[in-house]
Amino acid sequence: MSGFDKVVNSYEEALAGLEDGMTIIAGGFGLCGIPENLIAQIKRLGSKNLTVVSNNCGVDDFGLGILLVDKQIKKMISSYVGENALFEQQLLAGELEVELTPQGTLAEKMRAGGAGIPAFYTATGYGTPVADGKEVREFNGRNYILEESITGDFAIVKGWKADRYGNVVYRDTAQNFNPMAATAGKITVVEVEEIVEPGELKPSEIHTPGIYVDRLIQGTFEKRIEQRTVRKG
Amino acid sequence: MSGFDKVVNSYEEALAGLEDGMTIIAGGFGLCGIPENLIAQIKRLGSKNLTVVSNNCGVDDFGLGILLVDKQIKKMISSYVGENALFEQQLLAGELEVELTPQGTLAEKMRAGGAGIPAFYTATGYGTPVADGKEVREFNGRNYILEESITGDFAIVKGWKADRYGNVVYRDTAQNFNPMAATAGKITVVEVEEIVEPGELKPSEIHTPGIYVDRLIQGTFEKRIEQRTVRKG
Amino acid sequence: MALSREQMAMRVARELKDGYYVNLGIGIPTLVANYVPEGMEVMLQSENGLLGMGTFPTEDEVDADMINAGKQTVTAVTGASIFSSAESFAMIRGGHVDLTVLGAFEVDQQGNIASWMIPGKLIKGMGGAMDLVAGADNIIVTMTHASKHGESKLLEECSLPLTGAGCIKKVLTDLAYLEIEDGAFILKERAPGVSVEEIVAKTAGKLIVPDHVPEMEFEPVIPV
Amino acid sequence: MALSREQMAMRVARELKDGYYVNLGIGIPTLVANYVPEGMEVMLQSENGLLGMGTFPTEDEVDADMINAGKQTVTAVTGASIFSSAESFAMIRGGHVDLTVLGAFEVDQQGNIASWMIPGKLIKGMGGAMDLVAGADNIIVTMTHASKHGESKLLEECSLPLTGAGCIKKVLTDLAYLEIEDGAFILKERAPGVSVEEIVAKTAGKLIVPDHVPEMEFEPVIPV
Repeated sequence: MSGFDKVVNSYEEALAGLEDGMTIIAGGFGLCGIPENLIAQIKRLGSKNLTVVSNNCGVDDFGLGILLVDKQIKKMISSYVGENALFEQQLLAGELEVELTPQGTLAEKMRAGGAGIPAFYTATGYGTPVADGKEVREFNGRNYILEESITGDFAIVKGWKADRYGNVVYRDTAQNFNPMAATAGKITVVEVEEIVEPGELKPSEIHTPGIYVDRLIQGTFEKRIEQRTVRKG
Repeated sequence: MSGFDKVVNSYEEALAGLEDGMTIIAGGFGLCGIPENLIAQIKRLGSKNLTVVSNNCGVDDFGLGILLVDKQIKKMISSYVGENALFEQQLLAGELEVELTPQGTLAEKMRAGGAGIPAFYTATGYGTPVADGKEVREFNGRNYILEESITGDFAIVKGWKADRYGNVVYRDTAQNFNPMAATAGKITVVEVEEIVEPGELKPSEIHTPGIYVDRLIQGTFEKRIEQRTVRKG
Repeated sequence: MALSREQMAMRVARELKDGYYVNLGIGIPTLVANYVPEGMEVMLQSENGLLGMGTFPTEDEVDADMINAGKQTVTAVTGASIFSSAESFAMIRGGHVDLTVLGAFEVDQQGNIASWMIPGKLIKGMGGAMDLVAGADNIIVTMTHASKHGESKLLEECSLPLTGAGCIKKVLTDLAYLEIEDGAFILKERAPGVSVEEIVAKTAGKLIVPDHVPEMEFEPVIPV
Repeated sequence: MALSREQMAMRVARELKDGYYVNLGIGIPTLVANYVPEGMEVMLQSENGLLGMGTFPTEDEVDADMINAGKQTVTAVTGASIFSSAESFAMIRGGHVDLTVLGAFEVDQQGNIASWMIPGKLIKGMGGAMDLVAGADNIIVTMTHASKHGESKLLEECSLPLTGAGCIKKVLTDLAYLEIEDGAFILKERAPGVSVEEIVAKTAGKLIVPDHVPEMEFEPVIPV
């Protein structure tokens, strides 16, 4: 196969090189579109002192939440603690460092990290605790704060389909933070539901071009639902 | 039809409100993916003192180049003068103000303009004439310059297909600057080859969501080729 | 009498216009979707990357990959688009959303809003709220006028950590609809049966009371 | 003897590795695509938004919507992706492209490059060149060693407006392959039959000449 074949055959291989103290950028929003098998592999590896950049931290027993149990995470960069009791508990107990970051700023920090933009100005958070210690600057009569970009040693991403070259498409709102995470890792690992041959995905419909992807693996997913809400049919 | 129907039926209507002295952001790269009928309409309108933001300025007799003939353009913000003789001539004669901007910086300035980011740092242009008068700042031991975003009174965009709600897809490399231009206009006008009904485009495959689009029109296109290059079949 | 949650949603719905792209926060704002007037269409933006949020799914339609910003399973309407979080907040931050409705703990006469943190008590995180209040021009805050203990939530100066500074111009409480201008709340409408005196008593911030304060109406504003 | 354009392309091709994403500028760099060794695959990035640029089309395949950064009609290879200019330069600026090959007017011993403007004479615009040299870590500049009038293009300090500062580490000319380190050109290889003396004579910038300067090789480096 060609030098562009990104497929690896085991989760060990997918996360080879992951070490204590590294920064991991994770796609997903709540439990939707999370790289659940890669997270499970981090738990198996038992890596410690991790910094994890992700909008949420899963729930107590699923998603990134499972890394809290053995205190593998030293620091979270997230927008929402939400309904994760262990997260809130470790946070209040001072066992977990948390950098709360507005959701849009977090998404843009990841994108900027992948795009070689070290910092940008945003009105988001101006005049709030988020602005503490950050430069304030006026443009066209409005105040903005300077936010720096984020990159990680690893990015872990959940896609729907990918070809062997690492061209990825996401399914519905499981897209969320995944495309930006994919750009921001020194090593970007993508797990998908289906791997197809190059040429099967239309070039203009690819969400994440293979250039961002270092390793690709096909997994099976539980896809747990956090708030199952239905109407009568 | 619904309040989201963006379709207008004439090019007069498409550019209603365009006035002398306005800033127009245009999609397209070379002659590929340019809003050729909207440009022709600007020529018909005879608007003067325009600032035009576009990677190129067409050729002498096609694309934005046709607006140079009657000196409708006061200022161009572009990355490439290239093979447009009239452009180069008016520039050297001081009749046309030109702000030469690196291609990637130009794309990012448009994106930032549409995304509410007033400015960002980039290494592109550091130490070059592009950096003149711009702030230099060091991040992680490297020097970057501050670039401000661009927005326009109008954005003119060429798509392939769009639904009546203004959800647009682009065809192949005719995408180029169009998606960013679409976000950066106070009034964004899109012309496409085909208008379809809402629901015909898959939600995850839409390049430009309708929220950015104010007016939509179906046109017919010459699609002139600048450098027809072939191999023997 | 104080408005019910449904009445609050109905009153907010009167601010909708045909063709509006709207972001509705969790709680009362979500209910606004139930009161879109007939003959009017609005498109709901969910900040996790969905423009054109539909109803909740039927049992058969439930799909783990289709959720809203509250992590609830949802559907998409015909003509919806789905995109990344970066694109979603480009829309929000770039001011492309026509109306944002969200809840708050406190609002003050400078247009400051606090909605995400009660020190020592509650750390939820700000989610997308800071982006929403910074990016939108047209924001309506919905909340009760006073706490259960009778403490006003319309203050001279917010006591809690801010979500945004100087960005709120419209507040709908269970007692009144108010606008914020030049460092003061302006009483525009009162809930039916609620006296101006009660509103004055329950507003800690500077309040301007016009000579005539009409009672609130709830009928849908039908587009012509 | 000075290298032909084809030989220059062949020498650059020796720097390719299997699985490389490569951006080739106009002119000699474009020719590199013709010398990708057998058994090796590289993917060409065209900065107008195409990753996986293929050959020129046949007459039948010509499509106005498929062009490269030189505005020539092209095709896409199997497994290509197509995207916006913002995405394309996110790749470039973010350092995701493995190798960039481009031409220049001048390079100096500090790694500065001038390639886009000759004041009073030629204003082409920088196109994507400034982004490419700022974003890439691995850049090869290809140009003739000296002008037609015999003036060196490897200078102590560029005389023309810069495209990028301190970003060039590798230069291939028709006479030599050089690397730039600590403010000097290091002569690594010479064109077959070209003497060290000639290179020294035609290099205006500081040049370090090792004891042994091997002749250039052109055979493809086949991946093992």
